[in-house]
Amino acid sequence: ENYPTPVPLQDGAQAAIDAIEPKNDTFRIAYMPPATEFNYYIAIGEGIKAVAAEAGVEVFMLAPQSGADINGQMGMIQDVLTQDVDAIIFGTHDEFAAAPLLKQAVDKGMAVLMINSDIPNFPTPIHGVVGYSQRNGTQAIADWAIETYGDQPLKVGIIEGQPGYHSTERVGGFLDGIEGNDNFEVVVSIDGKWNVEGGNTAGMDILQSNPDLDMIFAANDYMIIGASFAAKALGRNDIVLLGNDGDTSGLEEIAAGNITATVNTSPFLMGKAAMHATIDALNGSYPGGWIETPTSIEDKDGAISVLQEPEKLFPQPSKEY
Amino acid sequence: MTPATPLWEFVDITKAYPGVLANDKVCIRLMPGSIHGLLGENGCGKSTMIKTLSGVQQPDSGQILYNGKSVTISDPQAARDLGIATVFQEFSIVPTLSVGENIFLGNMPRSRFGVIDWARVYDEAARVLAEMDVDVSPETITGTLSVGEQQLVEIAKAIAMDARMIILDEPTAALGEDEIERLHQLLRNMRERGTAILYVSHRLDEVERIVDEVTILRNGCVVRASGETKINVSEIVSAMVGEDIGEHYPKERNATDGIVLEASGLATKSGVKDVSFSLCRGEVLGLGGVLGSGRTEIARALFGTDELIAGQVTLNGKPVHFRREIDAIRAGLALVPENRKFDGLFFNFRASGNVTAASLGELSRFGILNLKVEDQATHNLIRDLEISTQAEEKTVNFLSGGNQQKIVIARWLFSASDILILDEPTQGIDIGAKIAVYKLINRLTRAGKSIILISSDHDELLAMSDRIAVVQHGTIARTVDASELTHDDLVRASADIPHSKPEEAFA
Amino acid sequence: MKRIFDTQLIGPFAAMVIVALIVALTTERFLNPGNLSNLSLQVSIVALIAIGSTIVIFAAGIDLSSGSMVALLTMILAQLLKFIGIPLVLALPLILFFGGLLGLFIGLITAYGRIPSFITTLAALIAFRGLALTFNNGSPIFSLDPALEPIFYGKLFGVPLPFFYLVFFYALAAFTMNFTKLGREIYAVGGNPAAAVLTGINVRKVQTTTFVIAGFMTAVGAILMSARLNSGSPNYGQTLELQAIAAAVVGGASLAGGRGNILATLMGAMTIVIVQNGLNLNAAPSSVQNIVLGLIILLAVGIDMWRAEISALMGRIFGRSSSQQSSSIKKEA
Amino acid sequence: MKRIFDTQLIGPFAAMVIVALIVALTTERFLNPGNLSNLSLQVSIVALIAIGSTIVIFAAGIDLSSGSMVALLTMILAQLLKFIGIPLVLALPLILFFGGLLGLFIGLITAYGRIPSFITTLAALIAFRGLALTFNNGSPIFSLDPALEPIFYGKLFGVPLPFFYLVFFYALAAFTMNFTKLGREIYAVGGNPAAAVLTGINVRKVQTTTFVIAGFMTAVGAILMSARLNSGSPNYGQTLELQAIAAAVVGGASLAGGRGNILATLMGAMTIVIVQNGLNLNAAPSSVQNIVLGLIILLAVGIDMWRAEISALMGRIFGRSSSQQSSSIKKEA
Ligand SMILES: Nc1ncnc2c1ncn2[C@@H]1O[C@H](COP(=O)(O)OP(=O)(O)OP(=O)(O)O)[C@@H](O)[C@H]1O
Ligand SMILES: Nc1ncnc2c1ncn2[C@@H]1O[C@H](COP(=O)(O)OP(=O)(O)OP(=O)(O)O)[C@@H](O)[C@H]1O
Ligand SMILES: [Mg+2]
Ligand SMILES: [Mg+2]
Repeated sequence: ENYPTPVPLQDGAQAAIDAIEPKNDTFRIAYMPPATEFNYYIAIGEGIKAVAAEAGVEVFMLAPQSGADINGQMGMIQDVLTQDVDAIIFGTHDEFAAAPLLKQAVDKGMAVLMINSDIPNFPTPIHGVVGYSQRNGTQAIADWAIETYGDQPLKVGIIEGQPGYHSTERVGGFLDGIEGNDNFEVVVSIDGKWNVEGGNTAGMDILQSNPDLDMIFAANDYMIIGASFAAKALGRNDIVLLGNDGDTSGLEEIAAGNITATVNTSPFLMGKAAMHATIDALNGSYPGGWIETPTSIEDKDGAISVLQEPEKLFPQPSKEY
Repeated sequence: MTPATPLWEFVDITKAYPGVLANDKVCIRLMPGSIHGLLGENGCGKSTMIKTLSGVQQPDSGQILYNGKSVTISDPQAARDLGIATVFQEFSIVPTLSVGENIFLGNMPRSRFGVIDWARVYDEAARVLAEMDVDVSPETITGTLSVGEQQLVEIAKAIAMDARMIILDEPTAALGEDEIERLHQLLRNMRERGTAILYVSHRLDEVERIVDEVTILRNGCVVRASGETKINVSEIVSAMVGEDIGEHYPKERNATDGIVLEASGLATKSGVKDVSFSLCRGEVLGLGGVLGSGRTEIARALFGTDELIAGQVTLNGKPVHFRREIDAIRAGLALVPENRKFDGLFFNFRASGNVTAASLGELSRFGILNLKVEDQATHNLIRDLEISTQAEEKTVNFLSGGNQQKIVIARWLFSASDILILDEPTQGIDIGAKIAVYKLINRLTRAGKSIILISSDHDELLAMSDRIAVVQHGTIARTVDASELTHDDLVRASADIPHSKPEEAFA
Repeated sequence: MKRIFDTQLIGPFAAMVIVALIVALTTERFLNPGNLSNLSLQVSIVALIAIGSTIVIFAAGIDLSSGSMVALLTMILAQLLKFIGIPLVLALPLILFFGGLLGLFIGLITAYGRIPSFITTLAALIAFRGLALTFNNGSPIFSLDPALEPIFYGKLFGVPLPFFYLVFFYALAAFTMNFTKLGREIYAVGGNPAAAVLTGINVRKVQTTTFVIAGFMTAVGAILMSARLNSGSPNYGQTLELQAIAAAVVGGASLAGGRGNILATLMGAMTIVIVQNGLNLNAAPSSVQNIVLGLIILLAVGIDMWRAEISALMGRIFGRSSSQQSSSIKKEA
Repeated sequence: MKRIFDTQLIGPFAAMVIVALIVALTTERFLNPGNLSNLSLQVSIVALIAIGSTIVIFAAGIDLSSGSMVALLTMILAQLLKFIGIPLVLALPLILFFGGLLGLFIGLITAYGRIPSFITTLAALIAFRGLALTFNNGSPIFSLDPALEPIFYGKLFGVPLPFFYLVFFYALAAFTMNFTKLGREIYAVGGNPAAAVLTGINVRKVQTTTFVIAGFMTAVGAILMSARLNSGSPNYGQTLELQAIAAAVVGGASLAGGRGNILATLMGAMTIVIVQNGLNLNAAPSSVQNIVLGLIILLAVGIDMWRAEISALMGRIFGRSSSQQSSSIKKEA
């Protein structure tokens, strides 16, 4: 199979698959991530494109540059609505803003799938959701950390993303994971704005205000990469650095020993799964529901073995492993 | 109205700025139907007084009586309501708005619902302009007019108010002889109708012609109240300066026969046509003409600012071609522009930066400035030209107009220029400073330098020039010896301009 | 009427039409009625905010604060509706009032504190975003009120409501600028503040008023933003101030102040949005959109600046001397 | 020396010291040597870029493009190092050259196209970010070169290298502004461009030069940014242009041009960074940082503007008449 069996969405959140009416003989599909600034969504897009090329369907990506530009994304969805598009694969930082527009898309007979999400109850019925469980992923890395380092007291710093669903879920998953373990003490938690620069600044600041920190968890790989430079600058080579995503550069940093571990969520594979599901939906062979894509925790050895399969990665690793 | 009661009486008006007591217990009485001159050196407090009278600022102490009753003039609108119209020294037109709007700025005719009545704005503006015999459409954007025309719009603003008192602070600084005469006629007509007029000017010849009584200020105090001075240039001058200054135009003749600069057939896109003249070593060549005749443009053409489309400039027998100002400067030319505020001074610099601005190349080696030389040279020039020594320490915005003008000229002394073009060099500066400029001209010519003097002050032009070129419509109509020309000749040359109408228009 | 629809509109109007023609040639989807009605939605927020930005520019000021102010106001609106529970009909006027109030603060500090507006609004740009972050721990607030959405998405006679807001506010602004005392005072203050003082115009009051107008129009934009996204967020409106200024500038407003036509700003905003729409319809990446927008700004101002040269060139090309003089005013530097 | 360390530095220096004292009182971690050496890291990028922004301001221009230019240059550097495989020693001078070249473009369009620098650099702000996105599908490029990091993190005699860059470039800038023909011409152009033309100064060339300097210094900042994060990204440097302008303004540079001391900008940048550091050390949320930064900008400019009033007030309070006249320049409106 091309993707795991879908789990039904919550009551009232599932749009009818048989109401989908493709207009074009060659399917025209819009991929609309929240922003182009994240490699992660580009990697998903590459997975989507790979399947599209195999299946001979037309796909195009449309997204604002900044993830904060929700108004811009809504404008783009609106522009797409007036075009003869057969399906929309979207991801958004504001599901409530997108809901009225996506409702129109569903009403027009387009297939609508959400990517990189685990929301089983999107505010308006849509056809499918593809993604990993945000909470489970980071909870797993917390479990892994307890297993690996949990035998002595640890002071933990957290670098959150900008406030929102993704940040809440990922940080929440990590906190769930360490809850009840007396050795883990979260002493500081600040915003790293999802990017390297923000992660670097945040890392600098928390290491300065808490020189005795033992571990930093960041809600994505970019921020932990940024924080790793801060740790290096302050001569803290002993600190445990944990991320989330499985971004190629994150994996390479792990392989190089600069970062300890991450949650590998295989965005490229997620994109492939989403595209397969979308084509199936247009052909009426997809039952609808949430497709949970798998995650794994990768430390140095794991990262190297993932990097040894470059065909499942985007962007490509900078060297052969 | 009995002439004995003043329309306005200003009693013991005092106004201080940080560090300066600009007006110290100044008293002035303005009678209806009388033109009252307010005179004094630069910085003696004339404009300060006028701003107080116009409600722009409040006096620190003192009393204002209107028809014998005490009033406060809280803001310019209040002044307007009391029938005061003012033409300020600083340009107070808005260049981006139309002439009509400027004339009614602050009180545009409006319909019952507060909506601006544009038809009336333009009709009434046209009426006022016609009354003043100014040939400008009220719908023109004011910024596109010449400086002189803008000044006339400024005056039209005051006329349009039909005020009972009109204050004019150096209204003629940007005007030519022709316009000045028309303005004077207009003021005489207003005087006839019983308007009180307060008049400020550094052109004492015109003061003599029009003013009925004078009040003279020095250092913020009244030194001669109304009626204490005869309306006579020398009396006024000695009262202003506090001493007798002798000859007003201390002309030295230093002209030789050696031609240093020759222009033949110059033409530019800015309206200069077929301009030819020659300039001798040590000579002062005056350019006379009416406002807008193109004297400034001739200067710009010579200096490389405006591109020549025809003609040739020859310097010491060699043809030269100035593509930019720096070429002209290197060849020994200098331009003291007509508006020192906008084109001349760097208000962010002290004297030194202003003096050396045109010679930075000579002052530096490998791009590094020799600041010692700069300081020393500035110090010497300040001493030689008797510039206020404050200029060494403070930025030049704190200096009086005369000192500022001397600093602009000092710039070209420092650059050792051989040919100086002085465009209205005495505009807006007091008689003492004027004489200092004249002496400077003598010093320069004595040293073998040549001067092109542009001036709208005919007496000054006639007295200080060796020869005079009469400029009309961008070209030189004739060049004659200054002694062969009279004031009337110049006025007549001025009157020969197509759009100007006969003077009866004012009657 | 002649006053409002004057020659200053020809350039921006021509630009808009040319851009629309080009886009229409590249994709037939552009002239689709659905897409056209979309345009009025797309342009509405930035065009409404640009009214305020333009009026501030007319008075020779600049407003960099509107983007952050949108964020702050959407958060306040969200707070009012969701956590304080104030009904919508009351919350909306309150937001308009707050917008005017924030503008008033900025205006007072600028005009009476004699601080350049670039500085005050730069400070506000930074501080307002900080203030927006103090609400709800800096997290967006979602699903504010079902009655909010129709404000943006609603239609009247099949025409989207934002179209009517545009017509209403631009008509009001054009009337104010051309036929009221305030409008002329704004131009006078922008053209020569010293002269305005001497003629008895209360320059500081006029400057302050322009910022109050800008704050108010920003509040209108913030309400539409909240309605469109049914949420408030401290991240909304980033770079919106630059888009609004770009609209004014593409419409030909001179940053030196004193002149310009408010309706040209609408055309400037339309031009920008049509280009973005065209690029979206052709699925151009956001990189291209940025590059094109940058070039449009340059071109629009360039054409305005070089009008004299261009018309001279045209004259030479088409063999007739251009008799009309440039209306651009030489500014004293 | 007296020329460089003039009275204009007293205000910004006092501000910096006062702020540092306050921060030192709130947390003992501030005076920790590690933290102090960190400050030079924190301030370095923005302070180096601010040299260019300030010099542009001295010539009465404004540069809004530096933040986006940093993004573009880090992407070009990343491309050169990672995908084209040019060695570091060659790539770095190339980046400096590109920075100067971009500045040259902006300068030429501004000066010779007679377009206000606010507009050209606004267009560049937008377009450069778009250009940055055209590289590598708009994705960041990581792990450029191991030799890159020491450029930022390296130390000499235990002092971070960025400290030396600051000393070098500020010394050079102070020398240029105070002792060279170019420096004098920049002030002259900023003070009165019309007068500068008539004194034979090539105003357009000087204006262009200021943008070349700004582009070069931005490239220096971009190299440090890349070294700091060992990567290039189209998202780097957002709002950096505003921070650089804020540093200049807090240091007392007048946006009207013509005056200011370049060293004051360093103090302005330090003041801002000390405040941010102090807030970080006290774990203040970013909302507070924004609000405080906004207030600092306002206060710094306010104090500068109201110097006359404040000294008069002080005089009255301390019973002596303030004999010193205000040195603030009355600008013609
Ligand atoms: N706004 C101001 N602030 C501080 N000082 C001022 C101000 N305006 C004028 N002064 C000073 O007050 C004094 C009187 O100036 P004022 O402009 O009244 O002179 P004036 O007689 O009009 O001179 P002029 O003939 O040059 O026009 C001068 O010393 C001047 O420098
Ligand atoms: N900014 C401008 N735009 C258009 N025309 C102008 C402008 N300034 C001046 N002119 C025109 O150029 C001519 C010269 O104007 P100006 O008043 O400067 O005369 P001028 O040459 O200085 O005269 P003068 O002989 O008094 O020195 C006039 O015809 C005037 O209308
Ligand atoms: Mg005066
Ligand atoms: Mg002239």
